[in-house]
Amino acid sequence: MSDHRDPEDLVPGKEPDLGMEIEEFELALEKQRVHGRTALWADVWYRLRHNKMAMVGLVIIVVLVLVAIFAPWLAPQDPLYSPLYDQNATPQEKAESVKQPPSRRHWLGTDDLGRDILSRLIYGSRVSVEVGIVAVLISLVIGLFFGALAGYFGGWGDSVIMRSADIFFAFPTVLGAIAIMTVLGPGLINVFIAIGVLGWATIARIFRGSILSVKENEYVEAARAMGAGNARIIWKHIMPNSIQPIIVYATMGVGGAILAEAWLAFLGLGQQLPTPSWGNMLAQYLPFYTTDPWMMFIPGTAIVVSVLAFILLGDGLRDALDPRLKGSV
Amino acid sequence: MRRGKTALILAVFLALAVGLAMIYAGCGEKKEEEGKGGKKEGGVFKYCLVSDPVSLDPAQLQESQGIEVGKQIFDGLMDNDPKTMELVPAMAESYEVNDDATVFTFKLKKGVKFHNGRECTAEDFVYSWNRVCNPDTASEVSYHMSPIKGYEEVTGGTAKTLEGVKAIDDYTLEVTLSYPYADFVYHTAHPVFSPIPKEVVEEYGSENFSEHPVGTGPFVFKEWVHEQQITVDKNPDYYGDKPYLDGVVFKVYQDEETAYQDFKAGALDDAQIPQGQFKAAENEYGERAIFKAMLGIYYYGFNMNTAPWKDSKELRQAFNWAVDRQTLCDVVMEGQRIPATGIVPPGIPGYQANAMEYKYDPDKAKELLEKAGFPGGQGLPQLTLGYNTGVGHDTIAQFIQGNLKDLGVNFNIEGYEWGTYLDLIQGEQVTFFRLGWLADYPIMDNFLYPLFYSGNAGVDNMSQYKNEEVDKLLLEARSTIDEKERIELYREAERKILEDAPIMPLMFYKTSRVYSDKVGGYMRTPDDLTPLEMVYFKE
Amino acid sequence: MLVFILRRLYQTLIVVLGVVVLISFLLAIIPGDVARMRAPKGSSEEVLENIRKKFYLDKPFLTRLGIYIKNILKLDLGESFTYKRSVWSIIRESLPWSVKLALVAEVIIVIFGILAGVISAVSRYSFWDVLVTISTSVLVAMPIYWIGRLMQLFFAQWLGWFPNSGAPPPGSGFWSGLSYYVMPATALAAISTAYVARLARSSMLEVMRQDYIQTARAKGLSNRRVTYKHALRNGLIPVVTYLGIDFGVLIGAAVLTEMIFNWPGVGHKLYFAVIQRDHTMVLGLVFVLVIIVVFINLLVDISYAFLDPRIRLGESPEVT
Amino acid sequence: MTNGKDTLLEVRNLRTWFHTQEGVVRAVDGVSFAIARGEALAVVGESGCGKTVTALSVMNLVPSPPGRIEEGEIVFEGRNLLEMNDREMRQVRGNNIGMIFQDPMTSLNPVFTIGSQIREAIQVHLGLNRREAKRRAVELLEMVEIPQAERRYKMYPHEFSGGMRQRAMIAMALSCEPKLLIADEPSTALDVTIQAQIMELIARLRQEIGLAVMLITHDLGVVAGVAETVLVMYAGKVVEYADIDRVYYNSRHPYAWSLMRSVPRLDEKKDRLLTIGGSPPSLINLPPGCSFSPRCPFAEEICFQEEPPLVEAESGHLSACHFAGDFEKHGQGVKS
Repeated sequence: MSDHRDPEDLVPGKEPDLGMEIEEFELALEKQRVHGRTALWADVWYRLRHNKMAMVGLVIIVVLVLVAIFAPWLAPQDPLYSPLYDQNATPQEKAESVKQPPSRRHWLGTDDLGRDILSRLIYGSRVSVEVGIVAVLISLVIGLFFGALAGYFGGWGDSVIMRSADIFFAFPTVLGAIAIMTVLGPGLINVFIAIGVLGWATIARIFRGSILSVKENEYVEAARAMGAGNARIIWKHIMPNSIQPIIVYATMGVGGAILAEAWLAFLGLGQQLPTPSWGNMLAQYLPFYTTDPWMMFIPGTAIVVSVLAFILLGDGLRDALDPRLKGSV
Repeated sequence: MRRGKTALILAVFLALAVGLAMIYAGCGEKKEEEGKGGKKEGGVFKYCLVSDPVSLDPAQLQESQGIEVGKQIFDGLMDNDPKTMELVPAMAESYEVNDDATVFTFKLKKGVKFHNGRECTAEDFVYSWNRVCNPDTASEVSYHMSPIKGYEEVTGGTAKTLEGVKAIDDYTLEVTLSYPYADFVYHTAHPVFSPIPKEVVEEYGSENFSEHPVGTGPFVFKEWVHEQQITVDKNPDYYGDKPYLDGVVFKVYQDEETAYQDFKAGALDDAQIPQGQFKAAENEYGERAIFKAMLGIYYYGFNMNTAPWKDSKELRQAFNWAVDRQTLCDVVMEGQRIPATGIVPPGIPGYQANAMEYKYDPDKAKELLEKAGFPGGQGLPQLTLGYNTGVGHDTIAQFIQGNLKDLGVNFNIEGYEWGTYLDLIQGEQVTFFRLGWLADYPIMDNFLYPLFYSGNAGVDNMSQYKNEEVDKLLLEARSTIDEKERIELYREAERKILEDAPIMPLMFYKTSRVYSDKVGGYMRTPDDLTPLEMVYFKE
Repeated sequence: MLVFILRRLYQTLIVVLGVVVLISFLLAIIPGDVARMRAPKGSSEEVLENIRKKFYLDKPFLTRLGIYIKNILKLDLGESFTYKRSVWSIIRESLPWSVKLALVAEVIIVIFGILAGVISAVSRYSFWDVLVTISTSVLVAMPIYWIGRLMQLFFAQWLGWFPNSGAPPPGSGFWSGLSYYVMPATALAAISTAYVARLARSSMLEVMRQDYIQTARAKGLSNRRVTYKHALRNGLIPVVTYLGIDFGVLIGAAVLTEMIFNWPGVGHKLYFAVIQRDHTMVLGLVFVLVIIVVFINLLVDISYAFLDPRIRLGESPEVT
Repeated sequence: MTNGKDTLLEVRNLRTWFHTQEGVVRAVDGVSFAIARGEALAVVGESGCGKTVTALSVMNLVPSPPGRIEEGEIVFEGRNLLEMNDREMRQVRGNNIGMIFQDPMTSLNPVFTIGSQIREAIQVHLGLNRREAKRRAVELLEMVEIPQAERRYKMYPHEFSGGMRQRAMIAMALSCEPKLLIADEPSTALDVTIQAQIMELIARLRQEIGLAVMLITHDLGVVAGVAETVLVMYAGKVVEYADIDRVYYNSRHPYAWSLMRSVPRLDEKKDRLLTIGGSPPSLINLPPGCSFSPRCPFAEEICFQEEPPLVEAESGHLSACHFAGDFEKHGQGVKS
């Protein structure tokens, strides 16, 4: 069942005539690709839209980002305020403010210092979004650079990079993050760096793999035969076609980074208090899991739902971007 | 098929909600009924130890876990009464002091045997104390013996034996100090002064003695599976009142929370109650949850060598006035801490209830801030309060931060791991810090001398506090024989220190221990220990 | 085959040395004066000096590294600062617990992971498939210590099926000992089981689309035989690769699981050693861990050759 | 086309549709034909005309979802395969009907030896034990002219060349002496010389064991030497069904007619090959009337409105064209 949206056969049968100038040839390729690519992306969006689970993920992510951006306006109270250390609060008010269950005044109740949990949850989303995006960006920059280097040029450079990637694989990421955090000291910026730096190995490996598979294609040979420089080939030909697995991994990577912050927070290395993050809230409410169990479910569910959203979107993207799965939605 | 999926998501979330409801219902186990008085002989007590001791060698007993186990295996010349902390004779029958408090002569009880059966004589004390001060042992607690004559020479390596420790005969030990110090006899109740058999040390080698500890205490060491458990058995021919229990298993935990849950699940006979669950424990266990005043103080310290602390007494005093200690103890600590009224906690002879006049008075604090040149907090450099992670100090830090924020004074808080934290304070990189101090022995000197004597700056005196007047008072007090006079001198020193405000006293500790209803005779001493020889299983 | 193993051993050596250099570099730049931390309170400067000498801390980084590697080759990992005992004795005590926990976890991962993945691939879009996808996604998204605490709450305190925490005390029988393993191993295995299930599902779907499956059906073989003989054998190849890499992470990442379940393994020891700057302990533990991880990878590669005959010709499979 | 000899396989009005996201694809829309014992039928048409789906429908291997056999009967030796339950159908597959596929490189399981894959069908259907099955498999390998069959038996697919693998596939398909061999484009993935060898092998085996063959291909040249009757399919329907000579030299349908003229012929001097413009229609929204009308040079008004029924233009020669007899005289015709 040929699906005439398939980019390969848009220009049926017309093989690029090798006699053309390199620019002309690329123009032809570009026309096919642009037409192909916009069609490709349109096709990806079309398939993504039909994947209900991926859409659920996308909606949650959009909501998460909006909440993070508009946190100051959304949060009903100041996340740091507590009657406990308000000089004009009565002792009676102070005594009752701690660990109140959800009420009209505090929709999600108050924590062990009498602060409004809902406001802290909303502000906490900022840390998660920041950690997710910045950490993955760092991994991408390092990973793509070394991946391209290893994949495209091969030779001893390839084995050196791949062996060092093995080292990062062999070394448990949890302990890598702890070691880096101990060197850099506490603080959110260092959390970004720690999580980001440890993510490069996987990205490098995936990107190298997809470069190797794309490198063999004829059109890269053709472009090289036309005298195109390496950088041009990487940027114009290899990058767009080997980016799919990276997009999928990066999407899931954001979820992974949010989870990593929660891990570090349990060891006291995540976002420093009193600024709230879902990680340090979960770590702080966990000990009350028999006396006030509802407290831990609030940050816990927030973490699970947001990480889940990135996984679902990642899955959806993988299916949508995978050319072989054409038509079978 | 699409509808199937969304229906399924709902099902999963429903399951989560049901799970939540079950937790609500499942909370709190059923009430046990109180057992009647019969004392049963035998049984093995499962004791909760919140981390593996570093060592069981008396020369290395420093952290509380090491002492909790060490106290059961080793006895010393004297001991503290479990309720009143008064000094009571243990292996020593009696002791005399010369008039200028420099020579102490101990008469030993006869027939006190080591666990390997050999009788313990004065010579064993000489050997043990010399071993502690020997640099090769690298003991971290030898400073308890610093008043003894010859201590500097032995620890410095210039002498082999302590000049001030002599065995007159098998049952008489004479200790000579390098300066008059009446309270020295309290030091001898510390486990580092416990005698150990020379032949066992030589058999296993000095650094391996910790793996095969032999002492004269109520329980005999049996086995140590690191990170898991330590087992001890009843000492059948113990010279004091024989233990009821057959033995004790010290179960080792890394996490207070997990240990407490194990206690609730019946896998432990006692446990530490984690911060944040005091009220719940009180409701559930009543008087079996022991919240007794402890000889310990929880305080914030300022580094007196660095700005802005060093040049403004008013600023330090303002901080003291700004803190609401009553709410901190009643609400944040759920009523299980006592608001600090000075440096020396109640229960120590010489305690004074009105040592400091600081109360919760934000206006007074604002006034002092202006006098200090920082009206409403303007002009203050970027301040950071350090604390060690993992045991609830972050909650207290955020409370104090809130109090100060109310006056416009902002500071960050940063958590560090314990080892790093101590090193950063000693290195004066962290200049505003949280610390606690538990009494080695129940005397005022044990609080004022280590923390505020200028000679101890950088050792225990983390505030680097130097004040000649206070130093003079402390040394004079140490050498005063008459107890009433001595206490008056210590009290004056305490008042002067507090007026200088190198620290912010916050709370006095309370024990937070719970024990099972199957057990009787269980109690917790003011220095947070349990004499297990008095514990028995009910019928 | 021999060439293949030799080449892998050669790569192993590089990785091990690389990790040792990386870790010792990392430890060298961790702030804090190690000597003062170890010395008794208030000891004089020259006491600090001889501690530094004892642990070669006074020497420049490269010579210290050289000494350390020389010792490693003599299998002398030196003495731990914090525990005041030889690193080997500590490892001998705690490593078996970590490996045993990892093995039990591995069994859970292999059985439940692959089973769930395969069944959900075979009965695509059925109730079971959606249930597996949802539960694996949720499991992957939950912080491991939260999974642990919830299990303790439900199964230990509330239902009382398993001991709440701790390793089997000495002298407990096989079955009563096993009950101690159930919860920590399940918590440790939870995330990897989810990944394996997802991986197995996608790889089985991929294989089911291959032409040789159609050939097998055309031969008149039953569905069960086609799936569990022809498809499974090919579908497992990427899963085995993942299991190899994952095993190493299992041991290391057990840091939080060991803390929650009070398990005397190496994970939390490595964590404390890092933050307490216990150089010899960190290097010793990491050295041993990396050896195990790389050894496991070697086993996986060899098993690979049996699973996939195309590999037997000597070139190691690149993981894409 | 059964002419008196007893019918082996008869397909009546077969409809196999695919329910995809974009709509219902009528891959096979009312196909009927028959194969006699020992007869060789070629099913010819452009890619996407439904010839492979027809073959898969016979073997009941259409992947569902999304595919489903909506209607029709497939009678094999008197029994309707569509009414059989899965267990009965499995007795037919590989036993009475063998099938080989297009790409030998991916049609053999890479992780099992060639021998074990051949032996498997024998053991399942003929119930021979391992040793006998092995002997039988080696015989088969020799039958399909694979040298050193004994040694090759133990080797893996990746150690075989393309041609070798296709021979192994044939050996596997014939392992239980089937009565019908369905060959879905057996030579397309091979280069020309190997192609010819495979075709000769199939032709030889037909004579030796009286095998009926259903050969599916888009390459008319390949059909000539092997098939006796030809079924031409277009857009899921049969457009012409007759003996091979009639279709080659006297085609009664414009599509088959143009196909014949777009093949280079040694026996005719031609300076310019005929090409058929446009591309096959989408099977979701077929054009009204005759599906070939948009590309048919001889199309008239009626061709665009009414769908031409399959009629007998001559005895034993069916064609689905309104002017089956003499279409050359209609439309603009072809400037040859």
